[in-house]
Amino acid sequence: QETVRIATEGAYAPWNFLDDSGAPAGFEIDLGNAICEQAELSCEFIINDWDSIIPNLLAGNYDVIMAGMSITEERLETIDFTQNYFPPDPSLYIAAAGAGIDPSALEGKRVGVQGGTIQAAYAEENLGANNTIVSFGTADQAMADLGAGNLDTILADGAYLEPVVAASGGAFEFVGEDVMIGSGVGGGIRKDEADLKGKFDDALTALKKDGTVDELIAKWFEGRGPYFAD
Amino acid sequence: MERFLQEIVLFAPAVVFNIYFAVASIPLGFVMAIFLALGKASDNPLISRLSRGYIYAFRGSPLFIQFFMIYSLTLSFNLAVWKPLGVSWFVLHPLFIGPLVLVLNTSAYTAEIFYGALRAVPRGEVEAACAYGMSRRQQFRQVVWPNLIRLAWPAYTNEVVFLFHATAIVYFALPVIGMQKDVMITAKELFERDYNAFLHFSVAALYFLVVSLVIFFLFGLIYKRLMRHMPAAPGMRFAPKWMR
Amino acid sequence: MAQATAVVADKLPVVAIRDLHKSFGTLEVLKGISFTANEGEVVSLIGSSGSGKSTLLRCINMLEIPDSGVVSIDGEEIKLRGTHPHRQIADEQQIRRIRSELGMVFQSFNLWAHLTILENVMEAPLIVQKRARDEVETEARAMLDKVGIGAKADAYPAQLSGGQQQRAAIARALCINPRVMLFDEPTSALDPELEVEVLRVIKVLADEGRTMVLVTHDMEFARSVSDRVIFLHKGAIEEQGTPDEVFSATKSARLKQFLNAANHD
Amino acid sequence: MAQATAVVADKLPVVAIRDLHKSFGTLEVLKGISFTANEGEVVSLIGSSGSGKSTLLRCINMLEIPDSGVVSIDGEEIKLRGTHPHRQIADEQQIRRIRSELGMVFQSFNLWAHLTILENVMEAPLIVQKRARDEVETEARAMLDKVGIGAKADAYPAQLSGGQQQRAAIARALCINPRVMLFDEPTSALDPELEVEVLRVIKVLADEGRTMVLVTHDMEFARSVSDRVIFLHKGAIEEQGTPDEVFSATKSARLKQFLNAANHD
Amino acid sequence: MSDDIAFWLDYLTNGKHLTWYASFQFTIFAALFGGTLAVVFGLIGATLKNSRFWPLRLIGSTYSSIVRGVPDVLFFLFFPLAFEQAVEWFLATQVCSPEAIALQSAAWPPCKEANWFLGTPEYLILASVSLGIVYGAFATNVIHGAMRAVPKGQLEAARAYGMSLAQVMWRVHIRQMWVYALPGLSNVWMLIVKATSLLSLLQIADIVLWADRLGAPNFLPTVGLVHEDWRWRYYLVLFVFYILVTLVSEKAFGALMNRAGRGILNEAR
Ligand SMILES: Nc1ncnc2c1ncn2[C@@H]1O[C@H](COP(=O)(O)OP(=O)(O)OP(=O)(O)O)[C@@H](O)[C@H]1O
Ligand SMILES: Nc1ncnc2c1ncn2[C@@H]1O[C@H](COP(=O)(O)OP(=O)(O)OP(=O)(O)O)[C@@H](O)[C@H]1O
Ligand SMILES: [Mg+2]
Ligand SMILES: [Mg+2]
Repeated sequence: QETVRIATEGAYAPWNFLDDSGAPAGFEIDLGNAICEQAELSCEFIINDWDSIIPNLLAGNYDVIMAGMSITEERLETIDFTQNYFPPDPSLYIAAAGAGIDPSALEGKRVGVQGGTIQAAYAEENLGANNTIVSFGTADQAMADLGAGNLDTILADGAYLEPVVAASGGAFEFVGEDVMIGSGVGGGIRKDEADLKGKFDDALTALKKDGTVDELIAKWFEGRGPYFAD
Repeated sequence: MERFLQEIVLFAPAVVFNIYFAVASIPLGFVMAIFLALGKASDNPLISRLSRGYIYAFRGSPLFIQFFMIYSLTLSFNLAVWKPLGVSWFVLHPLFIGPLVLVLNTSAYTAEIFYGALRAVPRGEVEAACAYGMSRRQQFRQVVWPNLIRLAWPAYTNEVVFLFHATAIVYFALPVIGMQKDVMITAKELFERDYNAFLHFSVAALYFLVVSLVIFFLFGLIYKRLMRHMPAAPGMRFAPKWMR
Repeated sequence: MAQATAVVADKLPVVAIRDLHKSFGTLEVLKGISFTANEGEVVSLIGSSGSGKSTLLRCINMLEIPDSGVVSIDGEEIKLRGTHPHRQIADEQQIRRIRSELGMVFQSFNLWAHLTILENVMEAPLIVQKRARDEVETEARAMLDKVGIGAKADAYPAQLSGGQQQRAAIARALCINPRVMLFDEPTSALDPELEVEVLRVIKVLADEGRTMVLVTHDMEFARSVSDRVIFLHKGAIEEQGTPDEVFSATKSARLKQFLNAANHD
Repeated sequence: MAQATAVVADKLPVVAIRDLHKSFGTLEVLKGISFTANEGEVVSLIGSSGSGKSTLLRCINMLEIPDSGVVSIDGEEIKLRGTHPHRQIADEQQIRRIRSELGMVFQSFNLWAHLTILENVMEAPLIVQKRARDEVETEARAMLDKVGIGAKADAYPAQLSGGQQQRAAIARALCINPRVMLFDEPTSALDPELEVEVLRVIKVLADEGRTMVLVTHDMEFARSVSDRVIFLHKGAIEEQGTPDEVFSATKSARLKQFLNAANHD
Repeated sequence: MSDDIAFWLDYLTNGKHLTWYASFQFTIFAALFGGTLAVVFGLIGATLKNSRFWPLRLIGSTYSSIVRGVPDVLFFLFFPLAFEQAVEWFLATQVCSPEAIALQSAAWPPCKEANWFLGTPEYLILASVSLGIVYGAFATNVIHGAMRAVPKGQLEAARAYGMSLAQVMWRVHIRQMWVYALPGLSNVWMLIVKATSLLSLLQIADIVLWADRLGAPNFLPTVGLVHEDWRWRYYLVLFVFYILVTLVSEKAFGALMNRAGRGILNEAR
């Protein structure tokens, strides 16, 4: 049985995180295991920092990235993606409750993003001129700074932020409009690995069909889905 | 070759950040080090213990950890202290907290250098000053300090170069604001784009080397001046004794 | 000893030491030393290596704090406080004033390496005595001429030979116009010719009537220059008197042995 | 000089030096020195500081390579090749053999700091001469007893006083049973009593008839121990002869002045 | 009260924390292996620098000055990547067919077959090697300096007694050299220990990475204990850990120094 190494960040709950036993867990870990079962591969998860996750894929230190990575034109230039396993999802702004932040008229604010994400690129382009864009290594670090009041707002994946806001007991709230960027989340694969991409795509198609993907989405993202049921 | 030249131009704005970090922390670190060194050598056990402990802690732990720790520690005071004072944006800015941590760090290393030099000041010369009735202050100003700075200068030069090298990890530990990127982050991002390690890293290395050489040259000039009373000034040695 | 003091009773005791004790750790180096040096008198300390001569000299200007005992300069007692081992100088003002009355010439010269010879000589008058620069400079140059190294005024100590450095150190001590000169082995480790030069300078000073206490290994010299010679043995005064008494009418067996060795073969 | 050699023509020249020149950079330190030391003879080199005495001594066993000139030990010329400033030892084997015939005692002793006194003395016989350990140890201990520091055999050099170190250095040199002993200022910087001890040891060696070349500042000693005295001045031999000739019937004005200084006042 | 203790005990021994504790092994391995290599490289470098043959001397001094002229982080990141690429390039010349190269669309490696998988163990070894190379340059200087610190008289005495050059070298020079080199080597060791904090930059899940993950604020009960930003507490533990290592190392070197310095020490001071 072929061994496939899957890289994940491990700091982006509920997509992927390190659970109390220190092992990777989360939606993508469950999904990855399901894919591998379906495609009869043996899988192994590797933790890698977000900002070097693509270079290390290229360097061949693992074969697939499943790290809540949105499919974008820019990334498609360097790597391939499987079909998405999470539909296009709006990015959202959050801020401390009652801070009165209005994202449609942001000026002179400190906007936190995770470096190297689609939100970072978006913020740099659309907000960079009038605001300070602060990029962090992980989304959790950005949240820490927001919690400590060092940021006015954070722009990140809705699917990442929703549980946080829900769990924060009113400390954080969503502000402003949703921002649509990206074409859903998929698994990143090197371009020369057409074989592997095929296997993953086939497995995903099957898993979408039998409802596994929706099931997992429902399990990890409360109240989301179903997306892939006919 | 052309690639190489383009690359050099590309890095030029980045190196300004490294130079800024070094320049912002050297003077304060120097002054603080003098007090710490004197503190360590002090007869007062409390002052001596405190200085000793400080020097030990900051020399005994990695700068990388110091950055992380001090940043998150400062962050945890944000709501309670910095925010109400209205200095939050400033205190947590990498361009402030970077030099702050570097000062804390380099002052410990430099203090150890100065302390070593202090103990190496010829006892006889100090005794002579004492025997001629100089006060403590006069002794320090007229005899101890001129000796100390000369003894410490080569090692201090090394420390400055290594402080400059230490600026390379500032942005590995602190958030990056906008386009404010130093040489290392620039090299790393470029590398992550085209995977050409040899080109990007060697340009970064070249910048560090060149600035290091400039520092050696400038400090060497000062050293020559300091040592003009010696018939044959001993050459500057790149002595690794106190390096980070 | 009381006798010796009586002989010169018409002169004032400039340096007076009473029952001085000093230990380093468990090693008792000075075991109760008393002596006086009167105005214009030259007192030589002799004795074998380790007998405590340098330590005694350094106690006079409190570079070493004695464990017990009293040092008086010009009738004024140097104030100390606390008890051994925490004894320390009580009055910073006083000791600085007294020290500037005592010109010390160190065995290893201890010239300030970062200053020129002239600056070395001018340093204490300017910084400690706060005299006017012009006046000090004139005097310093005169002093350098006197010891025969006027031409070297602008050289740094490292550029001078041993004998020249020694003479610069003497000039430095002289320039504060001290009541007393303290010399620690002013001629050791010099070659015979340099030795002669330095000795000549010291003799001139002696003839001028300056009070001096000096430590020396050179018996010939001690004999010819001193008014009084003190032989130290294991931290105590074994014998003292005029040079003739000490060298020709030696009483102590230990001193006899020492002098024999000094005139070896 | 030819005369001096003729006087002792019945003895073999053990050390023969011909027209030795040596410069450091632009400073010419030795300007054509020739002399011989015959079997059993004690030759003293005297002269003021910087006259080149130490350099001459160091040229004998090629610690300094002379610019030109010949050194022969026991009739065998030490082979050098190349010309100044690239002159170097031609035959490593030969020089090592010859060096183990020359026992050098350095001015600053240069005992090996990482070895005990006994190990210091045994090192060269064991390593260079490759003699048996038992035999060497017996001899080394005997040698240490002879110079009076048998009790210090297991101490490290840093634990010894200056005089004791000096004697250990002599024991070390003696233990290779050299044809010639070379001493550089064996008594400088020692106090008079220690000096006497060391001089006593050297005299014993002289009486045993060992060939010796020694540098000294001590005229008394040179006079009493030497068969021949050589006065060096600015890198050249100014005068030489028996001690009586040199000290009592001094010819050179320069030497007279030097001796005057040495017997100062 | 006892509930509290039980709770914290439980928290501090959960799998995540145990993994953190276990990750200290990477740090210790990198320090020990890197340190050993540094001494080896240092001895080689010093020998080159002392060589009579100038090209070797040049290599020795170039190595020690270039490597020291560049920040350790830079070299630390560069070396493993460069080494990997070099190996892959070499493999490529052996195994890649021209078609495969033409097919390759990614920037690197030249072809799929030439790819070299690197996991944590390989990175750990490469990281140690780069520590060895970087600090070997420092050790080179220390050892070279120590060789020169041995008093000339000690060597002259050995020569004067007829020892051969090799005997002088081994019997006197090297033996005394250690005493002068030890303080410097102790410094280099401390530098290496501190440099091990950089392992996470090479994607090794080391103590720093775990401290960051453990300390990061957590909002979701599914992920584990919900807590705010605790990072500085975790970093404080590392801060103290490194200080303790330094303390122990200093003691150890002190003891070593006392042994090596018997006899020489008083003079060396
Ligand atoms: N700072 C010190 N700490 C410990 N012991 C000391 C110190 N200074 C001097 N001694 C010891 O005190 C003794 C007397 O020393 P001192 O220098 O007074 O001797 P000395 O008579 O001047 O001898 P010398 O003629 O060799 O200069 C010696 O045994 C010396 O080792
Ligand atoms: N390695 C060297 N490099 C340059 N100059 C040297 C060196 N060794 C000696 N000299 C110079 O050579 C001259 C003679 O030195 P040497 O040591 O032979 O004198 P000396 O007669 O032994 O004097 P002393 O009695 O002071 O020991 C001195 O002027 C000295 O400065
Ligand atoms: Mg003394
Ligand atoms: Mg000499």
